Amino acid sequence: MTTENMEQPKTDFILSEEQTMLRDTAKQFFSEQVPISNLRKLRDEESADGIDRDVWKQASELGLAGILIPEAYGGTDFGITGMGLVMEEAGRTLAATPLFSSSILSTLVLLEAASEDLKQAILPAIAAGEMIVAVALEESGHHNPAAISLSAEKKDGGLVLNGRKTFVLDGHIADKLIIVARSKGQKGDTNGLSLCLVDANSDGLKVSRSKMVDSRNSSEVTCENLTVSADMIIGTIDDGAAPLESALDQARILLSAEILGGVNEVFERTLEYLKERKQFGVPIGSFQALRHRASAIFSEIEICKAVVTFALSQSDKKSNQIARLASLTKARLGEASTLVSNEGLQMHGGIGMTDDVDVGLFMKRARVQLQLLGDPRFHRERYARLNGY
Amino acid sequence: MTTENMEQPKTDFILSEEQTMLRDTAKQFFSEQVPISNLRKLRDEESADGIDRDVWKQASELGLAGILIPEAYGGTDFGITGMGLVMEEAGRTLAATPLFSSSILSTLVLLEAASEDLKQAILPAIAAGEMIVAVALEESGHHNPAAISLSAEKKDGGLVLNGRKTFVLDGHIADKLIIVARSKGQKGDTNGLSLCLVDANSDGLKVSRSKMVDSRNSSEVTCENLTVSADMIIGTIDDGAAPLESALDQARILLSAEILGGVNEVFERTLEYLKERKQFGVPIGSFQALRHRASAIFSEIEICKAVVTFALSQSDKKSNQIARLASLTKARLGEASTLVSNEGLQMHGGIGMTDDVDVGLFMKRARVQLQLLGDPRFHRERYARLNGY
Amino acid sequence: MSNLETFREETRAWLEENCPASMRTPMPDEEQPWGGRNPSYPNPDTKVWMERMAARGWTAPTWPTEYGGGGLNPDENKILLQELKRIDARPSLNSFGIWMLGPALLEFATEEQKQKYLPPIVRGEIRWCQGYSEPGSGSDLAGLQTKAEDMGDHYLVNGQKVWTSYADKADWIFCLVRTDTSVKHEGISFLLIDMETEGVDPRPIKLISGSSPFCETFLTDVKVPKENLVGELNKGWTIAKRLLEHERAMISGMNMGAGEASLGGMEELAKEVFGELDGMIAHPTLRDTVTKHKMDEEAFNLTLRRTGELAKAGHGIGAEASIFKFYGSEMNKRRFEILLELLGTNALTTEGEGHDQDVMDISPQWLRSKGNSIEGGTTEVQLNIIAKRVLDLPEGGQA
Amino acid sequence: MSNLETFREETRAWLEENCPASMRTPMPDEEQPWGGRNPSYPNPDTKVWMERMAARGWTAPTWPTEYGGGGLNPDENKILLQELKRIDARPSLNSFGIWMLGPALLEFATEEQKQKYLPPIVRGEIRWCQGYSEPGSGSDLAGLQTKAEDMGDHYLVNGQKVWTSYADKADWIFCLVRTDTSVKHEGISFLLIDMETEGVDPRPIKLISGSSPFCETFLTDVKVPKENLVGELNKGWTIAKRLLEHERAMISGMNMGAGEASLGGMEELAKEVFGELDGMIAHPTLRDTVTKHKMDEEAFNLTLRRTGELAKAGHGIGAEASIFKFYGSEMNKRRFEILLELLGTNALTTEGEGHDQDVMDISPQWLRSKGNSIEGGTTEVQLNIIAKRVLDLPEGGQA
Repeated sequence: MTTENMEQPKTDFILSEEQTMLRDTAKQFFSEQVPISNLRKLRDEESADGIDRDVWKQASELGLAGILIPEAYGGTDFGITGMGLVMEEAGRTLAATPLFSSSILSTLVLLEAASEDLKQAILPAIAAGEMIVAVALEESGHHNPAAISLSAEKKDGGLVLNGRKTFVLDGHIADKLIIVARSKGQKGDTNGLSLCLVDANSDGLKVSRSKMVDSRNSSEVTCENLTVSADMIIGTIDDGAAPLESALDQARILLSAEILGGVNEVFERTLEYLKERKQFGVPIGSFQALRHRASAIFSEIEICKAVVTFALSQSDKKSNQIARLASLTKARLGEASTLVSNEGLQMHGGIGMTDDVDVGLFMKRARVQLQLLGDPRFHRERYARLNGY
Repeated sequence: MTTENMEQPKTDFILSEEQTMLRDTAKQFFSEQVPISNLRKLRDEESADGIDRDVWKQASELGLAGILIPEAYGGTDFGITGMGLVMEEAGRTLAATPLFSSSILSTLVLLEAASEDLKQAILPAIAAGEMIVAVALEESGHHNPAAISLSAEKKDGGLVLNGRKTFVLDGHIADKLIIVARSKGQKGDTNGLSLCLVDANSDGLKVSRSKMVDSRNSSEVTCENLTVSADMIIGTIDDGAAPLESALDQARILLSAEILGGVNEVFERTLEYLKERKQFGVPIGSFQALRHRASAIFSEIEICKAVVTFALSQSDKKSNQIARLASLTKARLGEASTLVSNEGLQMHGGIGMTDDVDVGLFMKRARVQLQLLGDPRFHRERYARLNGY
Repeated sequence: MSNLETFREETRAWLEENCPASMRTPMPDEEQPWGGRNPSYPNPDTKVWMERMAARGWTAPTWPTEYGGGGLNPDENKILLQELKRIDARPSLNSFGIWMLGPALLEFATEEQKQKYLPPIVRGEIRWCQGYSEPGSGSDLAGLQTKAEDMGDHYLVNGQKVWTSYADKADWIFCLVRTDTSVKHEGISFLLIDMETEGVDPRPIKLISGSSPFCETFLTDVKVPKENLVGELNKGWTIAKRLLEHERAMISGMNMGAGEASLGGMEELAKEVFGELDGMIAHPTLRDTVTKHKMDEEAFNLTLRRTGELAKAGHGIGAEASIFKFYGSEMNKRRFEILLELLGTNALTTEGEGHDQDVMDISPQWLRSKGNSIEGGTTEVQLNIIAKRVLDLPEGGQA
Repeated sequence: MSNLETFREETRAWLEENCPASMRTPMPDEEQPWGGRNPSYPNPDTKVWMERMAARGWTAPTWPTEYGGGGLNPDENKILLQELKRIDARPSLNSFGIWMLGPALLEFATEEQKQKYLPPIVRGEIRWCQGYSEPGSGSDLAGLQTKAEDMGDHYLVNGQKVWTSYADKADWIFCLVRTDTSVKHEGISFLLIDMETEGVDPRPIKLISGSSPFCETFLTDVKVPKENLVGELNKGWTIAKRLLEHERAMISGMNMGAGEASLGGMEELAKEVFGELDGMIAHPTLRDTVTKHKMDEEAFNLTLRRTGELAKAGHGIGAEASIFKFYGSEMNKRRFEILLELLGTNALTTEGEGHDQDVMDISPQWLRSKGNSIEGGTTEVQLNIIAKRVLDLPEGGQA
């Protein structure tokens, strides 16, 4: 893979040659090195890490961990669309890696707001896959950045954190955490947040692993008088909400690309099954009721492809519509993946209910993705608000 | 038809013999005397009344106009279930009569709250079909009794009305109107309403006919210093909300019975069409996609039958659940009739789009019924509130 | 005093005396009274209660006394059920033998077979499982391929059954087997097989929701005595259809309302998670979603009641079970989707410090609910049945 | 200066001079420029504008000049359209001849036919209508029964067409007729018929939404010269299929956004009816419904754009038109359902004192929208096409 900057596509929907190459590389990597059996193995062997460190090393060597990171910080700088293509392929094999937590969410926060010193200290290590950084954001079962209440008291130019976080993706294997804390105002205020970078082994920090239904990992994080020095604040104190929101929007779009990968995979597998499985002497895909449902699903997927592709390309173009598009995309893909995984399972019939068949794993992953960074209801409300109605 | 009191059914769902006879009588009357061609004629000839007075006379002679009215006031007293059976049959032929406006809505308001004198003065005339009474309730495009603001100032023990009403069913042919006015509190308050009985030719009252998409009639009503004497107040001043709401609930259930009649009729006609119409050499009802949709619709109709029948029988039993059940029923039937008329029309294909075929008339009627006395959204909210969540 | 009143008094007195106190408490899963050759009784009262009830034939109250049943008429049976409910008595015996096989034997078996099989069922001595589905059959149940060859004095059975609930714990299996390969429905027979016979190998199936009572059951050169055939040779489909209707009705009534019980109801849950506004769920669009579902539930329950009354009055429409199965399973799936939405990521956590076990128990139930519209005849099969039997729509379209 | 820049400058100058001022204003329905033998010009500028454009061949800008067209290449055509849009010019000619028949003639007709029929189309002298559907055919278009018998020197046509738009105003009709009854698709021919021929009788159809441009057209012993056959005998289905794809694409792009324009957009309407709360629609559940629809619209528009770009780059999937037709028409139906819900009984009023005409105009449009998923191939037909052509699902199932 080249480390040159990728040429921007001439249109909003068509990939450049280099993007196509990147996608092919990613497809080959995930299908060969991180097939679904990889996730099953991590699950069944109750892996302590919940990820395969060898796989992550290989991915990083391919440059995948640094796609969003500029060359100056050791990244491959293929942009949001490039990362979207990788995520789509990762979604097809349910690859459990720190790609989203570290190389997307944390990286975007750092890129949005970190000082030059911090960027130089952290980004090259992320790009090399040598450091895993996780973002500790949520405090309840529902995504809601404005509702953050983990308290950050000002002291000696830095902050002292007290409170609890939940659903911290890959928190238990993170070398560093970015903790989103409230240093001003109160729960419900959009502003008044600070972004704090802390070492995993800091005094006053407790990280406890959780397991999720998709066999991936998150953590509960507790801060008790956790001291953050001034130079470990990403951006300026109290002003973390804006860069956080910008990072979240790009992450929502990239997550949607991963969802699209899963949606495509489930639909393709279901289509195969409809052609192969016979009942009453004919393939079940010849029954009109199933044909019509499959056609409607396919139409929905075509719409999803357009939405994701456009949102990715607009992100690369730094469009001022990214927030709206992120909500459109995340809501749409959440609804589509619910539809496709439910229909995929029903069309598979009894065999789809067994753990041996992968369609159930996709359903579980889809449900976690649905909640992550806001479910469709959250994003419909946000889309309406951003549109002024 | 007998004028004896109808025996209550022993169960909540099974008709007594007398109820079955009443239904058969109604079925015969509407199918023979008021077929759909009757509505078409009223429409195409631009009837000034918008109803067929001969038909109404016959219906009244059969006792249909007085079904809710006790024998003491000249009615046939067959109860809510009896009236529900009649409405269901009326719904099947889209019969345009003052049955709902006068013999249901106005009658129920009078029964709930009127003085003995008023009852004796009005109910026998309604039961005989000699007087048409209409309720003037709505003030906007959406049903909302609490939002009533037509003002009623107290004067000499009576009221002086000023304001405007819309969507007054059969207002232009009514001999008397029951005007729901606000004598206390303000728009948005549930209480503080008064029910005023006024002559159609009162000074200060202006009634102007409107036409609706279902080819039935409503009116715009304006009151300008319209004086209502104390003895023309139904119930007591300021206390009209409770009897009104009770009357509305029973009316909502009876309207749902009419909707059910339309739903049944459209579905049966569609089923016939699916069996007759051939495409690609076979009846279109043999295509699985249509079969499945028809089966799902049928299941929904079975549910509607249970809901309507139960709500009717509970009304007769004066259950304290009527408000909840009215909202359940009106919401459910509104949703079902939307589904069935849309699917019925789509399954009829191009011919369903022509005015020659009746399915479009049912769709138009269903839409007016949907809005009348609250659409599904209104009733879902109300159901939740009544259930305490 | 009428006979029925006497019966009620006597029953009440007998139950008062004979139902152990611990059998009047909520039943943990592991104390389910399945009986069988190798029963498990973590609570010894379970055994006592079963044996006392069985002695009166009340584990199968309406079966004839000559086969060990209670011989109760419908009115008496109703009273027994009421009295059991009055004291919150646990079931005395869970049994596919009583629920499914027994009625079929009473209708289709020889006198000898009835004498042999029914009494041990009533006494909970033999635990049965059902061998209908096969990996290749699914919705097309009659396409089953498990073959029983006539070897003169016995049948030689080869094939594979799937979705055999508790096959790994059952003593016997009632099976549909193919005895004629030249025809479809008319080539199926109904066979009883002892699970201890050589060549019978049940293996538990892991579901997407976790471990399950379901098994795959492999049948390899299994020798089955010819007297184990129920009904006529090649007439097994008639028995199967009867059993399927029964199963459908049973499934549609199951699972309703489960899951949220421990959480206090969907509407309470919504208030807890999102707070209240004037006593109402503070999240207006989720409130609407919850309300739609509550309306669905109330309407569906009314439909069940209506159908019950109509059936009693002899006005069945013939495919009620399919409507209930279709609507009930789809509704139950929606219910868990809403519960998951209400609980967010908390319900998606399977292990985690500070997480409530009741909440974490929801996701396996959500996954399990996906099977509701597949097992016991898929939603698609139910819709086909309604179209054919009730709507009388023509078949054979291919577009 | 490049050729294209020159072209743009010249075009702009010519339009500036030749497009009458009244042709740059919004067009009332009655001033639609349909041309034809008996044209209607309530505004005489309509005729001037059409004739000036026709003289340059710009009523059919990309057709070859030898048939009266403009002979423009795609780049020039794009510039012309941009310049027309720049001055808000009205269309100079509405014509099924240009939109549908012309492209078919250019591909399938003889040189003589092209010379005869194309120039009058360009000049707006002959108005065409389409005779495809029949009362018995519907979704099964190839099942058409209108028969054209070979009488030696002419065809004798008997049958009935339906949904022939503007047949009562058209001069000629292009028709599918059956010329061989022994086969289905291979027995259809493409015939041109002068509407003034004896035996042609168009009758307008009244729709549920009111009067309509549609007609039933009865054809009784209509004599049609043999030279009016386009393409080979019995090969008309090939032409028909081409035209249908074209029609599907046209319909899916139509009607979008109509209806609410006069009311200021669904979201504004919702604010107006239910008020605002912090600048948002004050009714939270209806707001959610409106939002879902707005998301649908934005997502669908992005899909149209994507498909356009892919098509240009040669990556078509082959059934885009069916997806658009399916999704677009279902979405449009939902749109009107939401508008009706927002407006309540006001939109259901058709005549009434104090009622706003714009609001009363919604219900006919709502009713008309129900036809979107029927005309131009039903939603069911589109889903069949996607299943067959894109998903490659097998056919022939009968369960």
